[in-house]
Amino acid sequence: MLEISNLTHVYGSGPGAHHALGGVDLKVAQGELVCIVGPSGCGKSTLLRSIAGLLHPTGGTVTLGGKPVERTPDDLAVVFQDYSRSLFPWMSVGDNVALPLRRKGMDRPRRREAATEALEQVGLAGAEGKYPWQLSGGMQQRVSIARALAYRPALMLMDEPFGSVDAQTREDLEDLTLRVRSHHDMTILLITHDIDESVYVGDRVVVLSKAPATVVGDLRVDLPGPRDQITTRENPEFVHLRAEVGRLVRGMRDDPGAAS
Amino acid sequence: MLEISNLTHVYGSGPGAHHALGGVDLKVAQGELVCIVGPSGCGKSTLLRSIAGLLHPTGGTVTLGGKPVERTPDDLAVVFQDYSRSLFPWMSVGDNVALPLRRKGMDRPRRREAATEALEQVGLAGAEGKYPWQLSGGMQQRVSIARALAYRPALMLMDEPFGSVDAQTREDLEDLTLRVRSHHDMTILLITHDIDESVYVGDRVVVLSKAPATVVGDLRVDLPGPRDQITTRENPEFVHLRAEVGRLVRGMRDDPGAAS
Amino acid sequence: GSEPADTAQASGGGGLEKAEITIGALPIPDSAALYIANKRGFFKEEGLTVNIETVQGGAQAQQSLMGGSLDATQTNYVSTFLAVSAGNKLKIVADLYQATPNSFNIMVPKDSPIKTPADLKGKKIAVNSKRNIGTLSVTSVLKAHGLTEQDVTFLEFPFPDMAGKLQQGVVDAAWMTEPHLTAVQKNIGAQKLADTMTGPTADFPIAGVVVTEEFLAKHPKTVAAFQRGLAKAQQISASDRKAVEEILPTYTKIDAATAAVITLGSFPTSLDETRLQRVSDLMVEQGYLKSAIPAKTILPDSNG
Amino acid sequence: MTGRSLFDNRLLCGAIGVAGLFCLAELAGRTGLIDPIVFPLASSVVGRAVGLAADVDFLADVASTLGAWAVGLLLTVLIAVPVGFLLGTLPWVETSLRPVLEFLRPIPSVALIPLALLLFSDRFDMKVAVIVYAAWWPVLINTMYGLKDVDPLAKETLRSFGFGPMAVLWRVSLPSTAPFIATGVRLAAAIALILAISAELLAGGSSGIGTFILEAGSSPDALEYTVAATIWAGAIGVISNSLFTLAERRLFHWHLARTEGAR
Amino acid sequence: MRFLRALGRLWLVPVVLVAWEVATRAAEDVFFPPPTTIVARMHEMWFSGPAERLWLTDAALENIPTSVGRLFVGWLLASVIGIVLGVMLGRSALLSRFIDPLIQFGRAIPPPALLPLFLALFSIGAQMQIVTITSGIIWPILLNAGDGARHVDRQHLETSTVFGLSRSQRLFWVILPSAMPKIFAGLRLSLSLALILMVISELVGSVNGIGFQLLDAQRSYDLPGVWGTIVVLGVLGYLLNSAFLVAERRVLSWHRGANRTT
Ligand SMILES: Nc1ncnc2c1ncn2[C@@H]1O[C@H](COP(=O)(O)OP(=O)(O)OP(=O)(O)O)[C@@H](O)[C@H]1O
Ligand SMILES: Nc1ncnc2c1ncn2[C@@H]1O[C@H](COP(=O)(O)OP(=O)(O)OP(=O)(O)O)[C@@H](O)[C@H]1O
Ligand SMILES: [Mg+2]
Ligand SMILES: [Mg+2]
Repeated sequence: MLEISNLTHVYGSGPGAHHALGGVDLKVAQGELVCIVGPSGCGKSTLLRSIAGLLHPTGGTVTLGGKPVERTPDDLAVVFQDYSRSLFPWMSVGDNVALPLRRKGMDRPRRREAATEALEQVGLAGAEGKYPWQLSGGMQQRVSIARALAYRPALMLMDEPFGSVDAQTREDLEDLTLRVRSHHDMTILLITHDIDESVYVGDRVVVLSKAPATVVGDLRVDLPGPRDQITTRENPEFVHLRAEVGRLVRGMRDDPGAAS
Repeated sequence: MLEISNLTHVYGSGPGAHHALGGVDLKVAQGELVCIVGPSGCGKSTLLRSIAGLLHPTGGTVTLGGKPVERTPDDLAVVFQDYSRSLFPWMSVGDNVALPLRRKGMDRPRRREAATEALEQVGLAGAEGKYPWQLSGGMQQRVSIARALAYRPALMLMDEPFGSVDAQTREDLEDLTLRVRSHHDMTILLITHDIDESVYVGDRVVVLSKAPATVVGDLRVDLPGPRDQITTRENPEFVHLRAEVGRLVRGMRDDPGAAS
Repeated sequence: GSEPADTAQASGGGGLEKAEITIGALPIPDSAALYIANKRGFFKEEGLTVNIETVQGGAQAQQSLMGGSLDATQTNYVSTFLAVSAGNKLKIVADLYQATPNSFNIMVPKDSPIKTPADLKGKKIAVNSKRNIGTLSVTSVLKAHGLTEQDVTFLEFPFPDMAGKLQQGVVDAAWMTEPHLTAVQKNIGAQKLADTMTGPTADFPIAGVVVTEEFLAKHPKTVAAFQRGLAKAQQISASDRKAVEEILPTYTKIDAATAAVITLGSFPTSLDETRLQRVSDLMVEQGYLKSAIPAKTILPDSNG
Repeated sequence: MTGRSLFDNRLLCGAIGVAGLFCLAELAGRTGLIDPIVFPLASSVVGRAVGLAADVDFLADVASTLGAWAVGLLLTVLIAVPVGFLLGTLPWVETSLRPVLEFLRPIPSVALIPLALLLFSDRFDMKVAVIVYAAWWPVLINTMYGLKDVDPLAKETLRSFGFGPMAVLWRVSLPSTAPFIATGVRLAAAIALILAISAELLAGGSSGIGTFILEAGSSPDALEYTVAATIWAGAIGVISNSLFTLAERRLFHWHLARTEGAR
Repeated sequence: MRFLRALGRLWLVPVVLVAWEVATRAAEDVFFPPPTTIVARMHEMWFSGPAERLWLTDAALENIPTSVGRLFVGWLLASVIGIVLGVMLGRSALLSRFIDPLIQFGRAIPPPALLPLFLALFSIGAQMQIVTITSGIIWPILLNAGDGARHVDRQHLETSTVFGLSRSQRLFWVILPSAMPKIFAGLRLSLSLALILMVISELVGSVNGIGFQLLDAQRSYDLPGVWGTIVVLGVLGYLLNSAFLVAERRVLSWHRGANRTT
């Protein structure tokens, strides 16, 4: 479904230029959930923004469903890393979630209903009428997840979506994501720093090197489904994979030579 | 050093009022590092903002060094949860870190030097000249940590300071915090969602209930120092404490009655 | 009200081309006859409705004339000649006001060292508008005393501000007219230095009513009706000072008491080519006009 | 505590401020610092201004000025905001038009009104045109600067959900620029009032505050009348500004909530 | 290369000029002379002087520099007072409660109406004219600075509180930079307003300046002269604005960078 080949991106120009992506190759099949991990500042968000068509990479191509991505593709949802800035302060939480649904041609009551349902799913029942700035950080993050989930996109891009919530809520959201994905046949790219999480939710874990980022590891996660927070995490395969990913991430950091 | 007694806070008034803090009692001794965990939206940031004097709680008292906190205490540093909005976009990263040092009466070269050093410590060597909006999320978070560390405050309040960085960097930052703390005799309050982290860095772990928040657990962490990412985490006491904290956090979530 | 209400629209009396016109007037004694005519129904008798609008000065009013928001306007003759020389096609259809002794004086502060117009050399003189009647008449006084325009500095101030400027010493003398002349004597004890309407400017024509050539050509009957109505009022103004005193407070902020004591100009009852020619000649003499404009060219051909 | 609550009363504080200025002005007149011949005493001016409230003709003048002001301001906003958006979002249009716009901006009303007199046969139209010409600049410029201040992430969020540029403009750029535009409108409101009066002053007419001042010019007390009418203009400014501020507070409470606080 | 690009931005100017010429020639209205006539008159008025004085005539040397000088002084004064007062009002609710009505009052008063007061308070000439300019153009700066200072991102203020920044540090490093985009909008507005006020200030009791020349031309029915003065004002406005934008680009570079989208 998604094909990225030799993607490079340089921020700025001249001596102050920063090579963020150094030739990323990646293929994602329809319905897959791919986790991307990599050191902080390596270029994960840059990669995601290129896929979303929000940034014109300086080199390489991104094709989605066979067509090159030049502008933002249809039927896409993004959970931004900086969730607080991606919510509109002039709208209530309910309206924030319902707004994208206009694109789906839903009428007002149906939009409302869908928003309420999505907010309930992320544990924010009854918060529709509040404004984003009346919510805690974790709650804001969940609103932006709810907004993406309610949209039911074909492709969902999530940039550290569960970073600001407590452990229990995080697990719930992970399971929610898995559930929604299998119900609606979404393709999901999920950036995370939590190695356990990447193995737990991912069908594949892609490891990026530090900048300029390239793919240094692409592990298939062959864990039996449906996954479960307790049994899956006890599975020896899980433990093995997680150590493997950990080693890759750490390796990249210690040996910058491997990146190029 | 810090004494909080029966702290309550209500946001808004009338039927839409939200009881965030429901009588929090907490004592922190000089030089202690106390971790605070609790469900998302329970009132952790509210508590921290009351201590920093940024918010006038509706009830109860906060005293620092014997004196009630009415305005922002001296010699305090905060790493905000919403780090990206707490950096000044009109200043370079170096200036952002160096700005508070003016208060310490440092001259320009010394401020610069201190900023460079702090940035190096968080793994951002060479980023002084960039602007915050040229950095990735995790890098911005590290800048705000560097700013707080360079300031060497007597009391440091950190609101999920390591949420946006990769696992390896996170461990480095944890160790850095511990090191700086013991070198400069800081008192630190650290809010986190990572239970492992709370046990690893904390002298004590305080668990808050869901809103209205009260203290439902206050565990002393008796792990041998200096701590070490590998050996400490293998210590049976660590494993026991972490399970204990996990149980408390989860318990609070399932049984809201326990909160009052 | 300026719709080009077209020709043969027989409304009211006499089949006027346009039964309602808008005329601009300044809130000064000069335009008294217009208001008298309106109040006493002289225009109505001719089948004409006249709306009088206040204007700030001749120049803007002439522009309103061109733009069509006014059909006719009161204006002073100096402005008219200047406008005509600049290529505007205007016609004077009625005379309104003419100077009399002591209606336009140069005033100096109470204890001024300036005793005669000759002392004005190198001094500052306030006028309400440069390159207009004020400067023209003051210059002719200066000439009579051996000075030229270059020997003094003219500064522009509105009439109401002049008392203060004299008091502050910002200007050494001020060219003023009524009711400010009376007020400045009363309030700050200013003294008359010279009457500017003597000699070459004695009985000098001041103001009249103009329309555009085009308007006159299209609405000859309307203009004639207007002239007839105004002439009656002008007659009254010329012969009955009381009538003028009564009308003044209704369209200016001059109260009855002041109206009773101020010096008024005279209200000529006919348009006179030779008198108007004096304005043009004086303007040429002082360089306001490059060449003389025959007064005949700005008067209607047939004085109906 | 009572002192505090006293000072919380906007109306009272404002009244104290106004009274203070009044006393200062009166004092300056009484002590001869400002000669009452040169500039009338505050008390006589205020007396005159209060007296005008009972003058039916003057009230009609005020109403006439306010009519042109309201229509002019409304048109200003309707024109300037869309044009501001056009210039603010399409840089090439802005750079092309800039020389012409910047050339037009400094043309003063004294030069403009005579031209407007030539072009408009209706006085009301003329006033409105002059008002719009002078008052649209602050709205235009503030709109353009406000657009530069929109959080790019907010725009990207909407774009990522597949919304087109118009939707982004309408749903993100407009609301987040609105407080900036509001400041411009408040500026424009005062300029529009000034221009309405100036147009009446320069062009005359049958009613309006400016025409009133024009007529007062023939009075021996002309200065007092003029200043009294000016006080009315100022008072209208204060009232209209309060209304705008009130409206802003209601409309942009989200903006206040995010920015008020820590003092 | 940069020069060429700058020229490219001016493409509309010749288009407008030609259209203007054609339209006015067709209309043949004395009040709307064609640009060529205006330029000829401008040349005669200002640019027909001796070569060693850059062809400037006495009139140009006497009027343009004095006017522009007063304009700059007035604008600088307005900027300083406007920013200082605006920030004070924006940051102090108490002060703004007392003074705000006065400001709203002053804002709505037509500058010509204030002339008598200034004439009473200040000696005629440059001083009075500068005061007129300053008082007329201060409002956009004051209002924008006030709004900018009032609406600083809460998190930024809290950060500076927490790190104990002194009042002046907070002002110079946090409040001012964050209000800067709004302040610049105000400064830019007031710069061309300053040209307008310059003209107004020269209408009463003055003996030189561009406004004086405008009035003089109006009085003598010298319509090409009137238009020529307007053109000079427009060109001055364009030049001042261009210089201003260069300065703004430097000061607000962070702002453009931070708010750029692709
Ligand atoms: N607008 C920009 N201008 C210049 N450099 C930029 C810009 N945005 C990002 N960069 C640089 O590009 C690199 C990659 O940034 P990116 O945000 O993609 O990292 P990331 O992998 O998402 O990191 P994190 O996990 O910390 O969010 C960083 O080093 C950053 O400094
Ligand atoms: N300005 C506000 N107005 C109204 N309610 C608020 C406001 N700020 C916070 N709250 C409410 O107070 C509660 C506690 O918020 P707080 O930010 O302290 O939570 P938190 O424990 O930090 O959560 P998180 O871990 O998600 O950051 C939340 O339910 C939130 O909705
Ligand atoms: Mg990122
Ligand atoms: Mg929080």
